[in-house]
Formats: sequence, C-alpha cells, structure tokens
Amino acid sequence: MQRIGVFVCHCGSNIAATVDVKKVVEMMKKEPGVCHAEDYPYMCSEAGQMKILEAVKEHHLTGVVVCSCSPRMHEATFRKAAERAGLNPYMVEIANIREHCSWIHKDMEEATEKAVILARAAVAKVNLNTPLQAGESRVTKRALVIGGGIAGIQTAIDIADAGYEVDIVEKTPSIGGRMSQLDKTFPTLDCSACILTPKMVEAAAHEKINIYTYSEVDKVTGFVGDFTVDIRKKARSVNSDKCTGCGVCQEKCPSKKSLNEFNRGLNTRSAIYTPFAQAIPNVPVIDRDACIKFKTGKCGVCEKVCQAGAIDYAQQDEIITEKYGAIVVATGFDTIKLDNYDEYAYNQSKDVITSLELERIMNAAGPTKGHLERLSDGKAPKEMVFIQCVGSRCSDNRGKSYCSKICCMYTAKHAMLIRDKYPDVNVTVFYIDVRTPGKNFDEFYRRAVEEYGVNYVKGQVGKVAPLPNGKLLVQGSDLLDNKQILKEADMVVLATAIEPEASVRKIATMLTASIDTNNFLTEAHPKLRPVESPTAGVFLSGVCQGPKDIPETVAQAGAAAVKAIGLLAKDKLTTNPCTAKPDELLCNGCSQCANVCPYGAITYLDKEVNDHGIRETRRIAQVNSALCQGCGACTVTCPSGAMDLQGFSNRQIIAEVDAICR
Amino acid sequence: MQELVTRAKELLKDGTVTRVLGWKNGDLSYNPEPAFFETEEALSDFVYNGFCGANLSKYMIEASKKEGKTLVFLKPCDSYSFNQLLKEHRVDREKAYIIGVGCKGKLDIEAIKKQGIKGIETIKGAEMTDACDTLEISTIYGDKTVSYDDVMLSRCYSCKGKEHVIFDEQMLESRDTATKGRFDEVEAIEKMSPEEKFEFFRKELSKCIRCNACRNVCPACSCRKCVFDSNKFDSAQKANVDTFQENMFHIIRAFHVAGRCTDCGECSRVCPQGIPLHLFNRKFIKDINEFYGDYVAGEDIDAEAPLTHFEFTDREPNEERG
Amino acid sequence: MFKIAKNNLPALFRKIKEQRELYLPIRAAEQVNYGVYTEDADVALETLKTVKSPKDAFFPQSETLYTCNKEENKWSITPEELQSQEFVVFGIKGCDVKGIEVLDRVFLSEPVDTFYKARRDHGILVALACNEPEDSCFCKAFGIDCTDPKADVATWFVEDYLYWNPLTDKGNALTEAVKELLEEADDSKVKEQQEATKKIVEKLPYMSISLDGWNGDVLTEKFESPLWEELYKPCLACGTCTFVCPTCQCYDIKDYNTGNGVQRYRCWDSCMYSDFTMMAHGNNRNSQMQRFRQRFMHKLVYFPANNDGMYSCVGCGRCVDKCPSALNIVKVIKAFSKEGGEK
Amino acid sequence: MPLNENEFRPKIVAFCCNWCSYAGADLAGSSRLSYPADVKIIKVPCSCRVNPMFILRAFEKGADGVILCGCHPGDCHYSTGNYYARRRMTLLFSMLEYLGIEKGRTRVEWVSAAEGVKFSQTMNEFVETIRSLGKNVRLGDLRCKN
Amino acid sequence: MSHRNYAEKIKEISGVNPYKCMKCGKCSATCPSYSEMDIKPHQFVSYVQSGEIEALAASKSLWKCLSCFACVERCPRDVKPGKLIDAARQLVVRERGGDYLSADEIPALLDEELPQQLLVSAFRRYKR
Repeated sequence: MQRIGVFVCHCGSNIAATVDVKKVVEMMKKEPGVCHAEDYPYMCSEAGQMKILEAVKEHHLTGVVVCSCSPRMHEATFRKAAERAGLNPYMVEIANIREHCSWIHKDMEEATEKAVILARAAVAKVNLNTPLQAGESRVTKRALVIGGGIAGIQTAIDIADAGYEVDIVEKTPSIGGRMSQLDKTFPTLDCSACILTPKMVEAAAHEKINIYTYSEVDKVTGFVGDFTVDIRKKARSVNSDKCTGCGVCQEKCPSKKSLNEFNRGLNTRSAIYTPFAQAIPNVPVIDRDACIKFKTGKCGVCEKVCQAGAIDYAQQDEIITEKYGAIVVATGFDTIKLDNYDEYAYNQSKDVITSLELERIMNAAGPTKGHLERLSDGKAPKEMVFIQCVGSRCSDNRGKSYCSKICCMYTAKHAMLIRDKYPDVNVTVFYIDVRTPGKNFDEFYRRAVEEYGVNYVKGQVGKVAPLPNGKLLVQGSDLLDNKQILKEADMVVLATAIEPEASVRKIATMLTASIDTNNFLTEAHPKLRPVESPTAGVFLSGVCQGPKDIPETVAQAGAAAVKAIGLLAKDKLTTNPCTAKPDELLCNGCSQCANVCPYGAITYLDKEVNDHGIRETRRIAQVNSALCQGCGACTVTCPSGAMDLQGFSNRQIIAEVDAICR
Repeated sequence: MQELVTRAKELLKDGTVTRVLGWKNGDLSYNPEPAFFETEEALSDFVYNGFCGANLSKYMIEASKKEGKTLVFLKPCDSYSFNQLLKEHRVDREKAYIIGVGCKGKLDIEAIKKQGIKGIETIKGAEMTDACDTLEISTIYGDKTVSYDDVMLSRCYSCKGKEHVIFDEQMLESRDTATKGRFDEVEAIEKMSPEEKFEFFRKELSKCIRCNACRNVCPACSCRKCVFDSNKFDSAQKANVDTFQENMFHIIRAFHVAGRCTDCGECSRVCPQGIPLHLFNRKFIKDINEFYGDYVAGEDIDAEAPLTHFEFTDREPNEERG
Repeated sequence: MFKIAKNNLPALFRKIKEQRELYLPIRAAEQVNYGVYTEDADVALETLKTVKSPKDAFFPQSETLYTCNKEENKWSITPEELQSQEFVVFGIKGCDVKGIEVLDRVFLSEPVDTFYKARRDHGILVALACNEPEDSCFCKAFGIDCTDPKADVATWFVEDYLYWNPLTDKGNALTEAVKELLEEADDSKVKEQQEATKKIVEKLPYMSISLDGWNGDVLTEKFESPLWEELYKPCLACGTCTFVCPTCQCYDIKDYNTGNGVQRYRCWDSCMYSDFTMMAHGNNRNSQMQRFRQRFMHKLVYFPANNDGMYSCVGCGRCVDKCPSALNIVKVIKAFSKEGGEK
Repeated sequence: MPLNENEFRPKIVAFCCNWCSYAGADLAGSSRLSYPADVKIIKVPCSCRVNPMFILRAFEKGADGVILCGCHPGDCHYSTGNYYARRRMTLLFSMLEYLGIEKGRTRVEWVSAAEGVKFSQTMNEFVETIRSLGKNVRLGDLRCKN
Repeated sequence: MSHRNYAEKIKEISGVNPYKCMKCGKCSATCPSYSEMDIKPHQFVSYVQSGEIEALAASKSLWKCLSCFACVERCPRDVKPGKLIDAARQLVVRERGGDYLSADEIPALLDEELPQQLLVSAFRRYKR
C-alpha cells in the first residue's frame, strides 16, 4: 500500500477561482492510500516544492499527486522535488486541473467535481506506480541541418563554431535559399546578396561544415542523440571535384528553354545550369528532363566543351548514411499558388505579379536586368498598384488563416524603391492593416508615405480586370473615404501569402515531428520552447516553424543552434524509463510485438524459465530499453498481456478508468 | 483408413517418428477422441472417419516439446491452424511429420440428434471409404437413415477448400462440401437493426456458461495464460456474473485472435450450448478482408498479419461502411 | 395419484406461478435449459437432458454473498437476502434428483451453507420420469430408477396425460394449490409405462457399466495407476464437464469492484482449470493429468469414502454428450475395468 | 453552464496521446475553449497504447462514451502507432456495432497539438452525441450502476 | 422583438458570424450597386454587429442589392455581407407579411427580353 500525499495548487486564481481547492483537499483525504492532502497558492514555487519535501518527511510518503497545471508544464519540476525529498521521481503523478478543468469550465461546482475525479484518477494510478530508473544512451556529436537557406546556413555556422561537425542538406543545386532571390532587404535597404554571400562562403569554407547540395533526406531512424539518416545525393551529372565553375557549358548548351526557377519562371535557363552567379558550390547540374543528351542520346556539347572533363552523364544518385545526435529543420517557405484567386487575374495577365517576382524584376541579375518594366510589353509602368494580404488572413479555405507577417514591410520597401528610382511612377498600396511591429519598422513605413509619396488606401481590392488597352482595371474600396475606387494600373503586385515548403510534410513524418494544419512544424512550447520540436533532438529554424523576416530567422537559427549544441555537448542522455517490459512467464514467444515495434527494440531469446515448478526452455521477448521509446504498440498486440509498459501499465490505466467511471 | 494405419506403422518402424497423433475409437459409435499412439500395437485403436472433427494442430504445441518427431494427421482446415502456430513459433516444424488427410466433411452428432434420432447403437456410412451420402443409424428405437450432407458440422457448409497448406505427404481424397457463402450468416446479422442485433447476441450469449471450451480448443488461443485467467491484467473473469462479462469475454477473445483465427470452426463445434461462436471470428475476418484486402490466416507463413501491419490509406474507425 | 391432460399443462404452470416462481426446461436459441416460466416461454418438458443440470436452482453459477459500500470513509456491509419465497422446479429427472441429494451432502452438512439451505427449504421438486432414455444415459449404474423418481412430487407422461403423485408434505401442499386442475387417477397406466421404459434401459449401450473395483479401500491403487497418464491426454482443460454436471459443487469466491464498493460473490469453479485452488505458494496440482485425475477420483473414490459410499456421479451422461474431446467418466470407468479384467 | 439535476450527465472517458491530443487539450485549455466537464482525459503515451480492453472496461464501469484521440496519421510521435490504433479501433468499433451497441458511443479523432479548437469542438460534439444516445445500458455491468 | 433579437435572427437566417469580419472592404470594392447604396456592404456587417437593425431595415441598400453575390464569393473571412443583406431583407418581408410574388404569377410576367438572371434575382428577393 502506498502512502500518498496530494497537493492541490491554486495557481493564483487560475485554478482556485473555478475549483474549490479546499473541497478537493477534503475529498482526497478520503481516497484509499492518501494519508496527507493540502493546498497551496503556487505549488511550482520553491515554497510550494518545500511543502512536498516536508510532507514526504513528515508523513513518510511513498507517492505524490500534484493537482495543478498540465504535466507538460511542471511534471519535471515536481519529479525533481520528489527526488530531492528522497522519493523516486516516477512516484509522482499530475492531475491536470488547470488546462483540463478550471480554464475550460465556468461553474464552480461542476469544475470542482471534475477536479476531484481527475485527482482521484491520479491517486488511483500512483497507488500502482513503481519506482523507475532512467537508463543512459550515447550522443553522436554531429548535427544535421535540413535546408540551406539563411536559417540553415546560420544554424550550421553557429553549431560548427562551437566545434561540432555539421552537415547541411539542400535540395536545390546551391545553398542560399529564398534570401538569395531577394533584391534589397528592409528596413535598411541593403543588398540581399551583399550580406548573404559572405555567409554562404563562410559556411562552405568552414572546416566543420559539410554541404550536400542537390540532395534530400531519404530516411530517418533512431532517436535523440542517435539518429541515422540516409541522404540521397541526386545525380548532378557533373563531377564536383573536377568542375572549375568556368560556365562555358552553360553558354554552349543548346537547350535553353527551361523555366528559370530561380527567377520564378519569368525567363529561361539552359539545361545545364547553376541557379545564380554566386551559387555555392559553383558547380552546375544537368536538368535531365530538359537535357537533349538525356532525352535523345545525341548532343553531348557540354562534355565536349568542358576542359576539366567534369561532365559525367553516367552519374547515379548516391545514398550516404550518416549518424547524427541532433537534427535542425530549416526548410523555409514558398509563396502560395494563386489558382483560387481568379479575381486578381494573376493567371490572366503577365502584368499581375507576386512580390517575389517583383524582387527578381528589380534585381540586376533578374529577367529584366533590374529594369522595372511590364512583362507583357516591356513598357515602363506609370501606374502601379500593390495589393496586400493576398491569401493571408483568409478563413474561407482559399488561402491561409494566418498573417504572413513580412508582406507589409516588403511592400513598403518595394513602393519606396520604385518611387526612389522611378519618381514618375504612381504607387498605390491597398491595405487592410499595416503591421509594423519591429525595430525601425513603422518609421520605415512612414517614410514610404511621408517622404516617397506612396499612396496608401485602406481597403481591399475586389477585382483586377485586364482591359483591352493593355491596362488593368483595379476595383477597390476606400473605407476611410467610404468610396469605391476604380483605377487603371499598368502593373499590379500581389503580396502573396507564404506557406511552408511543400517537402516539409515528408520530412516531418520521417522525423516524427508534429506539424500543424498549415504545415508549420509545431514547437514544443509556443512561448518557452519555440525552437524545439516536441520530438526530442529535433530543432526548428526559420519559417518552417512560422512566418518570419530575416532578422528573426537569423535569431531563431542561432537559438536552434544553441539548443542543438546543448544536446551535442552532453556525452550521455538519460533515457525514458517508461519502456516496455515483458513478463517472461506469460510470454508466448509469438513475435507479434516485434512486428509492430517501430524501433526494432524487441528480440527473442530461448531462455530457461521456472514456471511454478515447470522448468522449460521457452522463446521469450526481450526489450532493449535503450531503443524502446515507450509507445506501447506491443502491449496491445500481446494477447496474454505479457508485455506491459512501465509508467503506463495495464493496471495503472485500468485503475484510472475505474476511478473516472466510478 | 487402413492405409493411414499402415503408413503410420511404417513411419514408427523406420524411426521417422516417435509417436503418432491421431484419433482413437470411442466407446460409442460417434465419439472418437484425439490420441497419441506410441507403438504399432496401439494403432489398432486408430480411427479416421466422419466423426473425427477435432483439430489436432493445437496438440502439436505440447508434442513439439517432446523428444523425437510426431506424426500428425491434419485435415485441410487443420493445416491452416498448424501453419499459423508455426508462424507464431508455437510449434516446431522439425518435430512434426505431417500427413495431410482428406476430408469429406465432418459430422455433427448434435445435428443427428436434432433430427430426433436417439438411443444410437451403430452408425454406418461415416467411414472415409464410404460414399458419404447416407448414414444408416440403428437405434434402440428402430433404424433410421439420414443424409450425410444434412448433418455435417456447420463449418463444413462453408469449407475453405480441399488444399492442405502444409504437409509432408497427402493421403485420401477430399470432397467439396461448401454450399453456403462463408459470410452469409455474418451478412444477415449486419443487415439487422441495432436492436435486432443486440437481441440476437443477447439470446445467444446469455446461454454461455463460461466453460472456456471455445477458448481451450482454439488453436489461436494458445496463450500460456489467458488474460481472463490472469490477475496481472486485473481482467480475471471466472463466471459470467453479469451480461457484460458474457459480451466482454467473447469480444476480447475474438479480438485477440483477429487476423490469426483460421476459421477452423472448433469453437462452435465444442460449445456445449451451441452458441455460433464462429460468428464473432468471421465478422473480423470479413472486416479485415473488406477493409485491408483478402487475408487468410495460416495460408502464408510470411504474409503480413493485418493487425501487425497497416497502410497509410486505411479507413477511419468512424467511417461509415460503404 | 392424479392426472392432468397434456394440453392443460399451460393452465397448470400458470396456476403454480400464481403463488410460486416456477423453473422448468425452456428452449431459448435452440438450447434447452432450466429457466423461469413466463407466458411466452418456449417450454420444453419433453427434453430428456437440459444442457445444464437443474442444480442452478439451488446452487447458481454465480451468486452475490454480500455487498460492501463505501460512503465517505465508512464502509457498510449488506448481506444478500436469503431465499424466502417458495419456488417449484418442474420436470427434474431421476438422475438430477439424485444429483441434488449429492449437493445436500456437501452443503447441508456442517457447516451448513445458508444460501443453499434457504433455497432447498423453499424449493419444491416436481420430478418427471424418463420414458425414452438415450445412449449416453447410465444412471442405472448408480442404482437410480429413472422411471420412479423420488421427489416432492413425481410425475409421468403417459399418452396424453401427465400423472401426478405427491410424495412429501411440500408435494401435498403444492398439489392442494393446483388441485382444481387435477383429476384423480389410478396408477395402472403409469406402471405399464415404467415397465416399458425399464426394458429400454436394459438395451442402452452403457448398461453393462459396473462400478466393481471402485468401492472399498482402493484410493492408493487408483491414484497411482499409470492409466491416468494416458487418459488425460486429449483433455483441453476446459470446464464443460464440471459445468454441465449435476453434482460438481466446487466454487470460487471473488470480489468485484463496483466502483464505490465491493460485491463478494461466489461462482462455480472447475478442478480442470489451471488456477483451481491456486494459493500463495502455487497450485496443489500443477499438471493437467493431476487435475484430470482429481475430478474422477473425487467422483468415484473420495466422495463415497466420506459419504457412506455414495458416488458423486449420477450417470446423467451430460459430460458424455458435451466433452469437446469426447472424454468422459464412462471412458475412465471402462478403462479401469478393462485393466482390472486383464489382471 | 450548471445543469439541472435531472439532466443526463454522461460519463465520458477520453484517451489522449501524450504528444498531440493531450497537448491539443492543453491548448484548448489555455485558449479557454470550453467543452462539457463530462469529459475526463486519461493520458497515454500513444493511441496505440489503448487496448480494446480499456475501452470495454470503461463501459463496464459505467462510461457512456469513450473517445480515443491521437496524432494525425503520419504525425505519430512514434511514427506508426496511430496506424495500428486505427486498425484496432476500426475492427473493435465494427464489432461493437455488429453486437448492436450504439455506434456513436465510441469514436476516434485525430487531434494535433495545434488543434485546441478541434479538440474542444470534437468534445462538444461527442458529448452532444452521447447525450442524445442516453445512458449506456447495452454495454455495462449492472453491478456498477447503483 | 428587441434589436438584439433581430440581430440574432439575421445571424440565424444567414448562418453568418459577422464577428469574423476583419473590415478589409473587399465586399464594397466590387459591389455593382455601391454608389446607389446608403449603407455600404462592409458597413452592413457592423450594423448587424451593433444591432442597428432598424436603420438597416429602413435603408435603401436593402433593395439596391442585386444579389449578385460577388461579395459572398470573395469575402476572405466567410462573413458574406450579401447573405446578411438577404437575411435582413427576408426579415423585413416577413414583418410585412404576405408575398410580393408567387410562383404562379411568374409565367404571366415573362418577357422574352427579360434576362433570366433578373427573374431569379427578383424571385429570390421577393418570394420568401
């Protein structure tokens, strides 16, 4: 029989305002096994924890129930407190009477009744708890960064600077990511390439960083401290060691009609290409879908012109298997498809473009060599309209429910740059709200209005219609003047919502990292653990976690790096002791549990047993507790109930069920 | 039948096997029992006829622990059970010499008695050599005849087939006995309203006396200790004190053998209260086939079992059937 | 002696039910078992053997003994009420009547089982003679005359009538209560029927069964016989034989957690089960051979040794019909007499 | 909302996996998205930890509805757990339906850690369903009813 | 009926939650009857929010709306002012009692030149 102490937390008024904590204390005193119950305003405070320490000593407690906030919050706190009091930390259970009770119920009687039941279930469970000992596992001192944009580059540099090996896996032929596509950056208007390129070079030159471009993660197994990852190095068809990056092959390549992804498809590129001039590595790849040699077997121009003899048509995808202690996801974003927004005529007119396309147009290396011109006829525009919140803040299933966060600022930047370079162009920005929370952000936006004369109209555009004269009729509303606006524009720029890179879903599944309905990776805690995934050993960097601008991305990249370094700095990790454990006398040796174990933690052994006097050799399941993660799939597969899960045993769960249904 | 005895004697004599697992003559004309024979002389009691319904594969769990090989006679449906046990490492292939025996459908003495036949003295027509069309039964109340096809075990009317899935050699011919779809009965129940279903199963299950015959005869229920006997799980149940326990036992038993049950029909054969227990197992088999593709437990030892396997596109539990 | 026309039996049942609960063979889902009579029950009196014996009426498969409830920190104990209303068990065969005598030996001897006694005190047995015994019957081996059952009332089906003969005070009282439906009759027809049935009994396949060799001081000899090692092998260790048996009387006492209390109940147990009489140190009998031997030694040796030679088998043949592996007490008896004969 | 005394207050057990659904319930809590107090949550590491026996046990002891919440298929913290749970529950629910147990009494819902809204909506709906089904009489142990 | 109740009624008929509106004005941007309306489509939402139903009921806009549903199509927040207007219209029509148009009257009104859309629109507006 346990001697259980129950501690009911007020959480200030968070719990106590809705739950009669005194009543819970009184009710708990009547529960079997409970020999002490008390309440306290803040159990998680040092003073609150001391209450546990004192009660354990005074009442010789063997188990502790804390009725408080979610165990995800303070289970660890109270386990440590119990440990300080000399108890096994796993003799503590939490009754979640805040998130699951006081915060969602208004009626005091009802909430108190529920709190009593939740506490009762926790007491019933503790009655069956047994002390558990955590094991240890090794940490591989190497990190993997998935994604080679500014987030991935920064994370990799920070981890590498701390002295750990880092591999970057980037699916495109070069690192650099979205930032490399930008022309200028807000709010300082410095050139994107000028600040990014040195970072790229630094990463490439770092002795601890190894970059796999044109590569993807194929498979992930293992767990925190000991991941095993298969990386697919896609066949580049160019030998990186031999290539000098002279660029002759690209010039001579006869197939030049592929859409240039880097320029958002606004112009074309050759079949053998590097995405942009500053690409790292400066080694081209052959787009086998476009290459004449691959399509017809004839051509081979690049091979002929390559003096280094680097062209290798026979190159195959290569799988590299590597072990990592930590994995950082930095997969970044893309703009959403605008197929659902017919009213903006994006698919009907070349002169309706996204902001990211405008970045390329404004860039000297872009499709128009940096000249602002209409893509339909090459004419310089006189009247430009920017539409904000295209696909953002939509709850109608056509777009995204969230604010994409960066659009207000880049639109102000675009407006300002255009007014600066082409003062004769009128710029109108339709906005719903202008959101500028950031250092020097609002000042930046005000400058656009005050100094550059950008016309901001509060109101959304309802329709963009191409006119026979080649112009675009923009119909919007001006909510402040309460009038409808009809404007003939030469170009319309859509501040298109951003969304996580499509490949993130697959990666999240491989990593068993959770993902939200918008495909953003979920953080372990929205405030306190924003750069960690709930999956141990997986960290989040950049927009894969949520919309961010560059400084935020870089800041988060650094934070993710620190978290990863913190992990890699450890020699050993203590493992979860809540692992599966077979009862050898009940085991049938049928192998069903091994078939469902996702970690290969179950093996079989022919072992001599003494079953109530009968001695025989039986085939018996063995669990490797370093590999077992404690999911419990095996326990349900086992018909005899031989396989049980420590910390969540059959009897414990049944006791909770009984206590609730009583 | 004599050829079975002759072959068994040969195998005993040449040392291929140390014992024979088969059926032994009963003391009535219809109650042969499973038996081990260790000598050639003992085989004089050997019998194989229409009343040898018992599935011997489960006895092979114990036989596998013994020294030497055991010659076991398996009917086509029994061979699935043996294979399933092999898949689950419960029997040792090396310890078994399997003669796949033919089957002409097995007789149900309860069905014979249901025809109003009692005081049975002798039954002719149940031998494997017979044509299996008519049983001539002499009773103290006079002679009766009954059509063989009318008094078979219910499982034989939806026989899985004449093939043995595992054997060392095969003897005797089999006969097609299936006349009904295997899932006809299940479908009929599925069509009932919830109230009718509830009523139907309440009526059947309230007869259950929890004798555990269904469980103990079942080759899939081969746990060393059943959860219902084990206090470890807090699930021990000795009697159906409440209607809930009647339901619980049969639902969980069926669930534990889901994807492993070879539909050998022994549960329904042995139930003293005549509860059609196979309806539980067949429901799961039907669902598995429908939801996850056709699967025959015990057919292929290397196949992925439906409950230890999954597809990303599996249906959702709340999904309407359709 | 009285009689009542067969087609008037529903009126008789209704009349009995007016004052007393009535148990009799009822067909439900194609099986006949003893059950409570209701207007829409499918009465199957002609059934020779119900699946379960009528021992349920006195010694139910499970029964609550008492209930403990927890209110606040206080426990209250409510004992289950004892049977206080009279009830009638109708249609019970000679062998099953004998089976109840066996149970009486166990439950009515000191210490008396109050639950059982209360039911026996209030139960009225209306026995029904057998007309057409079957192949698995061997009651004669235990000295039972299936044509002349001895209970509170004995009855016979002859032609279109049920003949009714009260034998005890309880039987007379029941007869009084239903007298308006009965008519006086002589017993000549009954006697004829009895003679005819006795002739059939002589022809039954198990007629030759003899219990010679089981009486006297045979305990060690039988216990140590090597035959058990062979006999038990097909046994599946299920409880079918025990649960259909009219004399098996072993039970287990268990507690059920109702959430706010505990219900203590007893339920039939079977010596065939591996956890039978499981104790802290383990089991008395840890092989199926031992458990198998126990059942038959108890029926044929231990029980008679303690009960003036009364066997605790009545030859009803239910185990013969129901054993999944076609094992039964007859095969055991025969195996031993064969061995004896060969000696 | 306080309910009057006569109103049927179902007992509902919700098994939630630790990684997604329990966190989803926490999010519902911290977002103050209410659902009836009839729902009591039991934390399990993964939906695949839930044995059909637990579900039947809940009904036995007086539950009127049982819901199992886990990570969305593909998002299981243990990669595959919820796929097994999905098959097991599909078969179990089908069997219960086959036995004439009301269909709405059992449910599986995938709720991610980010879906506090969905958690609360699901629970509201489920409680509504159970209220309309009324007390569980077909699958409970009478001894626990008093 | 109190003002609150009218507002509730409108929400009920339209099935729209006006509090989802983020006041972007996209509805007003392309409304073909915008200039004719005294209360603009986006304002409709705030009238319903604040329960000023009487002003709505008395507004010209109610009868100027063509039920073209452009606003319903394009509203990014699922607020659908067109549905609110439609609901308000229904409310007023119900208050007045009786129908303006019954289905049997239509054949007589049919005119070859009449656009089908107008007929549907009229019917949608007057027959409730």
